[in-house]
Amino acid sequence: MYNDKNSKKIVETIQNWARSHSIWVLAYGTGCGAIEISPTMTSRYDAERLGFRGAATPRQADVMLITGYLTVKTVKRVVRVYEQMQSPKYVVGFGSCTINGGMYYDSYNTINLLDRYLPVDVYINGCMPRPEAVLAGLSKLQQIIREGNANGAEKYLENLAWYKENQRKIAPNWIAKAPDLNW
Amino acid sequence: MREKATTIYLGPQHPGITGNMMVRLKVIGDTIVSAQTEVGYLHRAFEKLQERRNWLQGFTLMCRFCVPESDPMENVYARSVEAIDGREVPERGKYIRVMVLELARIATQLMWYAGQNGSLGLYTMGQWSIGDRDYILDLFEELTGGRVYHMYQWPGGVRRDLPEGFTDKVLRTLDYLEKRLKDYDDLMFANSIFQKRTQGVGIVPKENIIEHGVVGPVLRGAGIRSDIRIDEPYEVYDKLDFEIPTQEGSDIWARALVRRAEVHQSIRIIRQVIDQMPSGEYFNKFPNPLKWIVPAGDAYVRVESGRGEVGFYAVSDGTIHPRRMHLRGAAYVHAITLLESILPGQNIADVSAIMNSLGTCAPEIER
Amino acid sequence: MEYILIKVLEAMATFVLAFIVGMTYGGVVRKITGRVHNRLGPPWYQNFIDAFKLFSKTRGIHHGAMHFLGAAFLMVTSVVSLMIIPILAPGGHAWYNSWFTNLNFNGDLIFLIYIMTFGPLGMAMGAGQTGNPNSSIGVTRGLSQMVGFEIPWVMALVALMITYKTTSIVDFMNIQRETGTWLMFANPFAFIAAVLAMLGMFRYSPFDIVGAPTELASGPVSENGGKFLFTMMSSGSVFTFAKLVLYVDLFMGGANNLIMLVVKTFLLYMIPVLYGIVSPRYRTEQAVRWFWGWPTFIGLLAILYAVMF
Amino acid sequence: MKEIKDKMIAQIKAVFPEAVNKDYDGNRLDLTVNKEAVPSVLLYLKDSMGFRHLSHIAYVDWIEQGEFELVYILWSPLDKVKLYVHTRINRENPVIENIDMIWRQANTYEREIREMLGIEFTGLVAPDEFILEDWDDIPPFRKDFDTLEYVNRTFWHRPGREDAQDVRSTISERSGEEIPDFAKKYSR
Amino acid sequence: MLTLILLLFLGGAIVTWLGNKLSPVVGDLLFLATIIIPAGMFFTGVTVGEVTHLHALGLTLTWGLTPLSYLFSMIVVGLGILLAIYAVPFMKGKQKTGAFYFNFTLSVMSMLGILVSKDWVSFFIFWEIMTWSSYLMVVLNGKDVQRVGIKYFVFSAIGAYAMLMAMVIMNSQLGSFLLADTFNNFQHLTTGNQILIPILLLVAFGVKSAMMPLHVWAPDAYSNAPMAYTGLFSGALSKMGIYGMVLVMVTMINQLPEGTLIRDIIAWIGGFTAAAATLWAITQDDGKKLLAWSSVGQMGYIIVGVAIGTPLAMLAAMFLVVVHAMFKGSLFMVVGAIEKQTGTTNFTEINGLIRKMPWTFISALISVIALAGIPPLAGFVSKWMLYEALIQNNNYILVILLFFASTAGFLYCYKFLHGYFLGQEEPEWAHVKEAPVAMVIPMVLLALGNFVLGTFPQLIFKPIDAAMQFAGYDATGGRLWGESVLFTEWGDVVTLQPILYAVLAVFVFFALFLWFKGTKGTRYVSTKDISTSGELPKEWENLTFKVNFMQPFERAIEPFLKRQIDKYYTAFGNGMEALFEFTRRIHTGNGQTYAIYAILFLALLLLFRVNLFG
Repeated sequence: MYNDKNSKKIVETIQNWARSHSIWVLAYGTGCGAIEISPTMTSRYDAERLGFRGAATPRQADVMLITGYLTVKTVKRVVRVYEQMQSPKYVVGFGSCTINGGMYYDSYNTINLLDRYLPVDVYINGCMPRPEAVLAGLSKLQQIIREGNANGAEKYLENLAWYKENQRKIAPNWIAKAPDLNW
Repeated sequence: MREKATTIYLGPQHPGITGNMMVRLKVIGDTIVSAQTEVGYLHRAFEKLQERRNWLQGFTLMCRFCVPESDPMENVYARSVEAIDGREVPERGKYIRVMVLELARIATQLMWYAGQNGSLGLYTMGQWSIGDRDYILDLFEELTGGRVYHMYQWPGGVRRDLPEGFTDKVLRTLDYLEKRLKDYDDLMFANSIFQKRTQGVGIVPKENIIEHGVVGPVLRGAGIRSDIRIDEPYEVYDKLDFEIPTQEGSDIWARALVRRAEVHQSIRIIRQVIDQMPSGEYFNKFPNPLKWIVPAGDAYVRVESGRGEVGFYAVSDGTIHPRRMHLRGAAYVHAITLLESILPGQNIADVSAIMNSLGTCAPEIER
Repeated sequence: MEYILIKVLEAMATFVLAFIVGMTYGGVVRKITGRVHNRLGPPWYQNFIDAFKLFSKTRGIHHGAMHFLGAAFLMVTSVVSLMIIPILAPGGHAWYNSWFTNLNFNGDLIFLIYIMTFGPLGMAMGAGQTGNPNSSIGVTRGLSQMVGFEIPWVMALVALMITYKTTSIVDFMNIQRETGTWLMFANPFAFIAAVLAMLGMFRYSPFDIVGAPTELASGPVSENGGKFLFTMMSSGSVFTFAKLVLYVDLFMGGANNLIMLVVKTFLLYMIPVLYGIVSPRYRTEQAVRWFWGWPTFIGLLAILYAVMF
Repeated sequence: MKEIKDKMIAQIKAVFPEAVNKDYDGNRLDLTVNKEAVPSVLLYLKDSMGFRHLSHIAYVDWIEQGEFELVYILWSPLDKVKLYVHTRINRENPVIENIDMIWRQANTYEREIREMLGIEFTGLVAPDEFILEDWDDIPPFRKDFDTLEYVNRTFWHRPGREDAQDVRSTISERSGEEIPDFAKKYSR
Repeated sequence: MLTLILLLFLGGAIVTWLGNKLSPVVGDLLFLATIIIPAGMFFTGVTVGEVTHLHALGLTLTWGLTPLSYLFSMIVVGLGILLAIYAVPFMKGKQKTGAFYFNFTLSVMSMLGILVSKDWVSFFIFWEIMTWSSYLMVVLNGKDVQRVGIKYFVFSAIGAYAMLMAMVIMNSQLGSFLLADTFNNFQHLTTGNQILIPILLLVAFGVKSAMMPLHVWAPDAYSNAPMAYTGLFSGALSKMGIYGMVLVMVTMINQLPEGTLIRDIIAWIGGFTAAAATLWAITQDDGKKLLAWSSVGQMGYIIVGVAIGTPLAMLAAMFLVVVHAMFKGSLFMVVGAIEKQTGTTNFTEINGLIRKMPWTFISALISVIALAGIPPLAGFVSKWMLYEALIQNNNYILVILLFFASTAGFLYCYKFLHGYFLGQEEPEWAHVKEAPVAMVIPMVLLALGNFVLGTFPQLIFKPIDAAMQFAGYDATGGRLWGESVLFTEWGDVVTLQPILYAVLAVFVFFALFLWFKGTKGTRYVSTKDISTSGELPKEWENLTFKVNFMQPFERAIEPFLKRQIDKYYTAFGNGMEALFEFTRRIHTGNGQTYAIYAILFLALLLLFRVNLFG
């Protein structure tokens, strides 16, 4: 019965529903967009009513919000933290900076394309995205999870070599020094 | 040889850190023996980018120096350009600027209310004050179109006039805030646990004040009456009547009281500004921005932000691009040498509270 | 054999009951906290979703055998103390009378005090093996705090034991039923001391020093996610319920049926929760000294009261 | 204000005759000194003239003249005078005395300047890296460092942006709106 | 038979010592034979109640085995055998193996001698042999030999004088050296002597059982002796003090009219010993020292039980005597194994051994849980009975003191486990292997013993009951305990078997659940891969939290810790050191000359005393 395709599908549907309604956000403000996370999570916009909640360490977290531009130094930490998170895990890119570099497109210290280094499930545009936009983006993420399409972690594993190569291009020493990394 | 002391990384991914930065703590027991601030996680090289952009493009970039408090950054940029260019600001523009600056100060202090109490585990306060801060952001939104980054004060004035009925809304918001501040006092300052956690903790020794260049609420919390708004009055602060609150003690508690009093003073200032607001032009027009040449020269202007002195050094070599832009934030000295010098001997439990009370703002340090 | 089977089924039913009630309480607490925060708050069943989400994490890590056993030890404490604590008061409706007796004639208060420390110690070891300094610091904080609140708590219990010459929980419930007086009125000092100790036991603010996020990034559970966190969460819910039932049994005469049980435990639970919402966190030594201050004094009064009257 | 500044200049000139001053309106006062004299000048200003607050150490790369400029901006809380102490350093051999024994906070500025311009501060005790990590190019705040070229070499641009087309026209065509010409309204 | 056994031990000791000079292997074998053969003879050949008379030096020495001493001798012999097996690999490659074997055997012999002595003279002689053999062990090697040695020497001497004085007074007043005579004729003494003699004897026994304030020697001596011996030292040797105390309590103090006050005082001293030693144990950074303080603390519990003296309390104390020998023996073996494998016992130097020494960890875990008194292990049984006894005896404040001590005990229990086994696994210790089998088996056996006794305490209750009946108590079986059941006269019950099954069932279920739920998705990662806030720790950085481990707690108890008795004693000891300058010279480090000195010294003392009191 367990191997029955239909029952498996039903279980997965329920699991995806639960995943979509319980999303623990990693406490990592990587850029300026983090300033709009606190209004989103607190009394005015109250993301907790949709099941969003803070998580202190990557082991407990489900989603990492890349809140804006990523400097090279932060990318290394972000990658490490992302790899320490436990699947299924999601990445949401905030603002133009994660999409194409935004106004920092010519800065020597910020990356331009987040999706070369991490699998991004949802992008939220704006500079910076307002709490309403954040909530809309997170709802989109919920929808994707419910549909079972938020498989960024799997994609990351499949294309690990490619991602690693891209990461190594900007952080040659760091990636080599890190201990055995997770999925 | 492995160290005896345990290394604890406070940040960058840590709920207790203010922004994206890191403090490397070496602890023995739960006492800190040494602390080292590491920054650079947010370095976007604004000043370098500015050298590739023209003078008007600057003010969209400059407000992003410090995320929680962007208006003082716009103000120093605008004023430094005005100082080099010899550009005048109409009286109404100055009043509007003061209003914006003081609203920003209130917003910052409300953010600080949340951070300070969040670091001590009183999350209710954070929920309330950030929710209330949003009313100020709504005002900003109506005035400037942006919630966080306003890009409102530019060389020669402000970008837009006050909308219809805006001052009434401001006054209503201030009335509401005054009512709420009483609740905050009950929840936070009257709380004996809050007092126990903050009194005598994170003391900035008076003899270290000069060598560390301490500014802002931290300085006033040590009993020194120093504020750029009276030391070097800019805009129209010399026409306004307000007090500079000071406290003795130099600990988190003293700084908290200073900030609390500052919110009240800001409300008082905004009321005066609205009373005295002259009519007329709110900005002086400037040339085609693509061909705008600022004469050669340099200027250093300062502004009192919610966290202390923010200075801005601008150099022009007489082209359409600035030669050099350089910002000095309050956190630049607070979060590095000062923090490193006062953390040893403190408890791990207090690090986050101390950082919040020093007004640490990571993006301002590395820019 | 059948007897044992029924016993096992009953134990499972108790566990499920405690799980559901504990989880719901968790959700309701989040809801209430949200309302105090001026916001809507999550739905009351949010904790179930969270638990199920954690349960259905597909990938995770562990740091060795103790990492597994830590969570299991925690569960042992929750379940065994739940088994020892009588859920429903004896002498209620005849139909209820035999429900949820489990092992409650096999242990007493002293046993309970000790088995309740088993889990934290096991959890501490699980936290220790992860090698995360935050976990170890959290553990030392938790153990210190335990020494703190254990004193008023034991004092309250000793006061009761002196008066009624028993250490058995069932006996206490019988005494309350026979005399018709709840022990919280019979020896109010003991009740106050026990409730003050309860503040520490439930680890709400100002005593949430173990997993203080801004200080230790969630402390001992730093390295736990997925199934580990699920087990800990369930164990925490069950344990919360068990402790509440223990208080109700000891001081509020137990409950004759499940509805009364839920009402009484919920009222009791609101004490630490509501106090926590408006309190910042103590430092460890402040917390320990707090417990050795007024609560201990009241505990002494309770013993004095018990000896004199 | 004018008298105070004149008195100050006289006092400084008496001790450091080689210092060049320049006067501005308001409370600004400029001083140019040799790089060798910087520590002694600053120490004197701090201890004897009340310039107790080091507000800023700014740095400028004058590549055309082959020099770096450091500007120490001091503030006298009593006299309310802002003093700029300029000094120039040769770009070929950028070495200067550090002053973090005078103001501890200068340590941070010097770390930044060392990293961003490559100026060596003799006697500076601080970790090697400050903001950048594993930086392998020339110090980025030098004028000869081309940040866009570095970006093109290291990162990617989103396809579609490399021709730097004016997206505003595309957008307006798509939505049928007019281009909001802010320059028309705000410029003379 | 008894004589034979004791002579075998004595002879064996000398033969082993000589044999070890010949070849280490011969020494090892002789040592094992010396311990195991007489021990086996003891188990098989000796019957309770057997009495032997020896005539020597004009004195009649009477030896015989009572049920009480049988209980204690079981501990001595059992622990002796296990530790002997453990000691052979432990001492391999170490200096002074011969002296170790000699003293070890002599200690076992002297302890058995004490237990079988039925007169004060042989009791004293064996007591002194025990003291000197253990003294030689303490100064065998180790760092701070002279200071530690002098401390132990001074306190042992105080105890010995006290005992000698009591003996002489008793002999002069009652005219008999026989234990039975002195106890039975206690009423014929004058009132002053009736108080003086128990006090003197309690001082003598209190020194050995490390009762506060006579405990000062214990932590240093325990941690300085070789670990293979410390198990015996703490587990059995200190119990000789308890043995004597039980004798005094049940015989002499029961006959005192105002004896209750002495009982209360001793109980309170025991309570304070437990609490204070626990607090000091928490502050230790060396595993040996921690266990040493913990031993002192556990002695406090036992003293409380003995002093209270109700059947339940006595039962608890006797049970704790047995169980303490087991878990503390095991724990000292664990420390010894770690010392053997890594060369250090300091928590601050070593961590993360759990995966390298799993069996050591398991025995440490079980023993520590027993030590903490957590059900379903054996420590709980004694704690439960002790608390019940105290509450029923109206010692409310004392019970809270003990509760405090036992809860605070969790702190050092965790510190012990965390210090050695948990935390980061550093590459420096990658080479560490599990201890040799001969070391692992004894400690695992002892640890498992705790497990068994935790649920089936009647195995030990039966001999304890016999011993207590000998000491004048009513039978407790069926009244205070049954098959896996503990109950009290109040009607409080703990049934151990269902609890054990419940614990095991839940534990196994959830352990298996965690193991098998998503096994494929769960991967082992090293302790380097932890969430360090996204940072990459430097190689030299230490990520284990270990120095000043319990500082939060220490801060809370700072006001109480400030006045350490130890400090006063140190000041006192510094004064004493000048006085004992000549004793220092005797410290040639050579055991033989030292033993001769000691025996001569004692003989002189004995003669002197006897003459003085006539």
